[in-house]
Amino acid sequence: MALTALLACPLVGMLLILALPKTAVKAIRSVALLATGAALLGSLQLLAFFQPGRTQVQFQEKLSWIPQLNIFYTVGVDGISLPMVLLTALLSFLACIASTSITERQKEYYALYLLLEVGMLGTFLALDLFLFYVFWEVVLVPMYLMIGIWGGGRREYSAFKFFVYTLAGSLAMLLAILALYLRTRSFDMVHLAAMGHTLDLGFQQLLFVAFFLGFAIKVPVFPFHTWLPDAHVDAPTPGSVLLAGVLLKMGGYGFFRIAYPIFPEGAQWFGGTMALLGMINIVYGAFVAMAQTDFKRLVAYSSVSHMGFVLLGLAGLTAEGWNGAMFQMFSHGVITGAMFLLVGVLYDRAHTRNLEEFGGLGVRVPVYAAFLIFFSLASLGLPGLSGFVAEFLALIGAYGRWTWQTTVSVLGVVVAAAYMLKVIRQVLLGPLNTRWAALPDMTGREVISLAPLLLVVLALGVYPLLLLQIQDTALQQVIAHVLGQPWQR
Amino acid sequence: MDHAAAPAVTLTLPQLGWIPALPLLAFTLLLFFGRRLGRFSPWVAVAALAGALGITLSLAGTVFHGHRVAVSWAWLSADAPVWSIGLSVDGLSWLMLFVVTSIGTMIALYSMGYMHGDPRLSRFFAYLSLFCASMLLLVLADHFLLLYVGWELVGLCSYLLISFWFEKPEAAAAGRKAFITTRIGDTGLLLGILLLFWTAHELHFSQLDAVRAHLSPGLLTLISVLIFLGAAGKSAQIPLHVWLPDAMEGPTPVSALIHAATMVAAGVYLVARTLPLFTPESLQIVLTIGLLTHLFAGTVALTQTDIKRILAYSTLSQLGLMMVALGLGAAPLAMFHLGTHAFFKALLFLGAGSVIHAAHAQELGQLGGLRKTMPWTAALFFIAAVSMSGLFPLSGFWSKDAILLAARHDHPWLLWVLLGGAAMTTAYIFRVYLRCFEGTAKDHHGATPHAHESPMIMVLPMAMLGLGAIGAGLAGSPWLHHPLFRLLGETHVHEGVDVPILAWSTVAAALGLGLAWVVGVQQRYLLPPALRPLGSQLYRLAANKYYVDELYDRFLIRPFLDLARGLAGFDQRVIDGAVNGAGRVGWGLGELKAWFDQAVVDQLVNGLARTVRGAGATLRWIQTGIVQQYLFVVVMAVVVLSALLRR
Amino acid sequence: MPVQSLLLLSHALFCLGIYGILTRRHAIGLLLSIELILNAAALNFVLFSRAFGHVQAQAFALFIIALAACEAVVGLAIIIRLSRTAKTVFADHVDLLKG
Amino acid sequence: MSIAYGLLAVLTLLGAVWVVTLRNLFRAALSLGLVLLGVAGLFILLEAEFLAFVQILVYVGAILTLVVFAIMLTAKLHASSASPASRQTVPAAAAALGLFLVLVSTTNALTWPDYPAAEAVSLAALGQELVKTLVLPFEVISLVFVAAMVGAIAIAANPPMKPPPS
Repeated sequence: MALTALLACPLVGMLLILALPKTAVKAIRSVALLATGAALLGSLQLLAFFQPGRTQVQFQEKLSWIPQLNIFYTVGVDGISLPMVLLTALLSFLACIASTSITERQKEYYALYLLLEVGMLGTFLALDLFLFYVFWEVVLVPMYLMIGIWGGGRREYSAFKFFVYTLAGSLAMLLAILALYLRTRSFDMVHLAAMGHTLDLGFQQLLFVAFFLGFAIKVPVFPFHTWLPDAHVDAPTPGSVLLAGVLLKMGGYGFFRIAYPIFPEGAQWFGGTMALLGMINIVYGAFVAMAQTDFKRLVAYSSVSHMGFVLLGLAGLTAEGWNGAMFQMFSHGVITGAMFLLVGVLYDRAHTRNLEEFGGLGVRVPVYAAFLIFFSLASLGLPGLSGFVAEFLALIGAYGRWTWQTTVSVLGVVVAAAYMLKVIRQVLLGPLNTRWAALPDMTGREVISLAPLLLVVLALGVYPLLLLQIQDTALQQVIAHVLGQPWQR
Repeated sequence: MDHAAAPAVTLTLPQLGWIPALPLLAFTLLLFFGRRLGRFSPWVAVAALAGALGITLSLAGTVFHGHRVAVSWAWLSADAPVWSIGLSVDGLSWLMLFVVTSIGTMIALYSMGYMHGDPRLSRFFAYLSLFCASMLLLVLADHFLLLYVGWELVGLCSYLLISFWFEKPEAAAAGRKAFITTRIGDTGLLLGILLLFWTAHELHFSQLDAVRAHLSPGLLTLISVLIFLGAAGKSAQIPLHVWLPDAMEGPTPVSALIHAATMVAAGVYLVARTLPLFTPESLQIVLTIGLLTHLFAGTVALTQTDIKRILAYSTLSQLGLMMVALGLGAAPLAMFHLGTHAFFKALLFLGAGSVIHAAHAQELGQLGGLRKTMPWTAALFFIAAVSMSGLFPLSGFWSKDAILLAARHDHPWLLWVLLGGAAMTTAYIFRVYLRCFEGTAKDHHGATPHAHESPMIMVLPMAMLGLGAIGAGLAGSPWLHHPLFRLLGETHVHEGVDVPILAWSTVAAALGLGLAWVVGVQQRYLLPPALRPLGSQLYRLAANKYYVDELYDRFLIRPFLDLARGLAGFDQRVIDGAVNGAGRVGWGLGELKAWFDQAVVDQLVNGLARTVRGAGATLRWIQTGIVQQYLFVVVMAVVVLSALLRR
Repeated sequence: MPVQSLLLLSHALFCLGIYGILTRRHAIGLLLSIELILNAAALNFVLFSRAFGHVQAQAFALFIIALAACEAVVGLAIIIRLSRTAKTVFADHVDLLKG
Repeated sequence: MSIAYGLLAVLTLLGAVWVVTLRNLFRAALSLGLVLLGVAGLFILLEAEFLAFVQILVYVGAILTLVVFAIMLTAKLHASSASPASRQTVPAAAAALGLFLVLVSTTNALTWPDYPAAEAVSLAALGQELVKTLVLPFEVISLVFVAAMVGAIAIAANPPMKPPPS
């Protein structure tokens, strides 16, 4: 029942908030904090009882839901989903702390926020394709409303774009799920994976591409990425954090959990395209980020670039590559989440995100400067911080199979340094722009919402086995399966 | 080639971790409690570095007996041995350890005086400690990956320290330039690591001999050239040298420690460390690049007027010389020169820093006659200059002459080229010395009259380095039977002083000295009038650093930025507008303008609507907001689907 | 064959309801059409209950009637609210979803 | 018997057509009453008398009355502007017809047991079923009912809630 309880935390919180009067903002906020905090504790509890060496799914629960269609409420975690669950719970909690910048319609906001967390957690916990799809779609609506109601700029446009884009993707996925069901009469992911090799190649290719569309839009993969900068720029800070930190990972997770295990031959057939797209993502995203002047847009494009490493690592089909891709999902979630929080901190004070208007803030706000430098360095892949481990593993894993794509991707690392240092220089260095002479430094609350992320990035960079040993067994098993060895669950 | 022979014993010693851990601890302390520590914060850094020096010295006995000290742990994978990393000390890394910790301690002491009164004092020492920790990690690494970690971290510290006075836009720009330029080289190293992993499945330095045995020469050449690219970036070899002169924007102690003695020498260390992977072809490349840099930087140094820049180009030139030694396959010679160079070049920088500290000027035109007011500095600078010129029997002589010997042995023509380089070296360094310390004090800009000798806390470390600049070379001299080369595992050494080489290099130095006096100080024309226009053209070329920066700006940086901007525009217009094509036709021109930016998605939906509705309908039709029309689509879909799926 | 013909009738009711939903512009007209659809469903349930002797089918017909009542109540409340705030009762005047 | 079926069917169909086509909403509502009565009649013929009574009570008695009230309450709004013509009649008709054809062709292909095959369902059995097997749905429906009532009152209450900030 551990997982259901985990899902129930935010759900109960949401119901409580709905029951509260909307003027009781403080109570609403504490309930939200308590609910996300409880979910975080719950996920840490999972981590404590998780046995890394086992190949089986752990904490599994299976209840019949719609027996006529063979649909079950199946949840469980293994080494692939546990890091994502941890990431979701952590970021949800911290972004909830950072939600004080929301000053209107708090009741609706926090209720939707908790619903969003339910959806995200559910997506990572579900082991039944139908349930997965339901949670996948549950995520969509609160995020749409968050951008549309609490966003800024062209928020309606961005929210609509986000919605239509992702909906189009999930439509392809839904059709694929139905086709898969009609062929196999099952929604059980584990069962489907076990019979993956028995599906004929043409069918696998078709469905892999359909799932790819669904996941690629979420990741997002070039050329489906244009919703991302708009959505990020116009979303409120906590929305951006979750969007970049968790929602993008749902796409990547889908590859690990569904597309690769169920369509092994299709995945291998598509590998070249994956590697190529990963390369394009890395280099193209980095170049486009380089040219941005809006801080948030820059970070958004850097996400495009960094998620390319996930694709590249996946395409490599080696233990290193997959570990790197998975590690990148976690590490990028933490780093980019922190970057968006930092952008939010600055925006709350300066009410602009135009990099060219800043300058010399390093003197004025030393604590902020320290955090910004730290996370920028993490983002550009400095060794000793988690981003490096992920990128290195992904590159080394993909190099053997996709040599020239990987070689070109290494370029992205240089460009990443260029644009991140550009941010540091334009915001912190140089002579102080007198316009910001009275800018206050970070408050305690903001430090609290960022410090845990800093610790995580540092710990994973110094001792990556913390995360690697959780995910390694499961990943190795999936790779072995994709490459042809029988499924062992 | 003659790499360190396999050590007799490998001892496991967890205390090894303390060498980088001590400065790291100091960094953490200073970062969090720096403000509270205030004036005492330098002592934390000094104590940590001295502690690291102490541990290093305590290892000396073991290492000189040919043993290896190591400790290792699993890092990227719990079970795959290739991913277990560790620290290890053999002769090569012990030498580097000694250089880094001893010079680091001296420079930290010196900085206490130099940085006195700076509002970010503790931050400076924090960065300095982090640098030392990273550098020591780099040196101690027994695995390519760990070396890469240290490699990038020293780059970061270099960035932080160059742009330490970040209010100056030049400092901020220089830091960024240094980081990005070296990172371009680092990608080479990274690719080399990737290639090595995939071909040999081995990344430990101790296994490189075995790797060499089972890889094809072509592959080895490729890997080693890639690794050399990384080394060239860090050691500022042509064509990646542009960052080092700009890096002089940082505080002078930083220039001394990072950009003269230790970090820039890391490239030399890396090549020496991975020498088993280098084939004759790739050594030829190393030799060529090193020689080019040696001569190129030497000529530029002759024409500059900023003392720190001259020293920077001199560093480039000397690093080129070390690369030449490596290109000859003589890693111990390169490391020997690295060691002596670290002492005299650090001393030169500290001397220059002392001058800047006292006179607040660093242009040759504004300096002069400082010997009277700053006797100690002048004397120490002189020692270092002599040592660098390679005059018998100071440190520089032994290391440079060893290289000359090796050059004569392999390629006789190289000897003459290097002698020419040595003459240049003497010429530019004495040009600095003579114009700074001799002659008369300048008045305009009121530069020097109120200059004064630096405080003891600065002079003392300089004096210690001066001892090194005089005597460090003895470690590799035949008088003491080459203890250094034995440490590095080199057994075939030249016995006794080679008199012809001694004579020739003295002649070269004398020639350089004369040149410095006649042209550098007296500013007389030596060339016959017919050749003068050509001469001044060449001079202008060198004074403008051969326009390399301008070329890079024109042909690399601007195209790069244009590409970035172009791709961003492409993203906005083409990708974001790609799906628009179909829908755009149906729109009036006014609407087109209004929707230009937000075109993609709407028009995508538009295209869909058009196919449903036929040509006459507009895009808006599907987004009318009228539920009934949405519903209509749903019903149609149900009808069509159920008709299709009917069994 | 009463089963077959009554099925035809309920199909016809259902499709007429659909037609009404698609064409009616008055919100109350929409509600009326929905009632048609619900009745078609209820008719089917009762028919099958009779044909197979199944108890639960009738129970569900009962539920449908109950839900129809709920739906009508809420729907009408919304319409009245709408007529006050938006000053319209025509479904196509309410196009806040318009993009 | 089949005559009764036929009459009721024609009555129901006619009413249904009126419901969706009549311009005048009030008449359309009355036609709905016709349909409801016709369906109630069919229920009786199908030996589901209880349901027929419920149908008449709830539908005709309550819902229809409510609808008529609503029409009258909003009357001045649609009286002022001429009742607009239906929209997209042709595509809608095509869609509805298509759906009808699909449904018919699907059910035509099925075979049915002889009618009436089983005993009619007794009211007692229905009651038993409601409080035993279906007790949970039954209670849920009740809850929904209450919620709908509360909601309806909240929505329609005076003074109106503040409009959302735009």
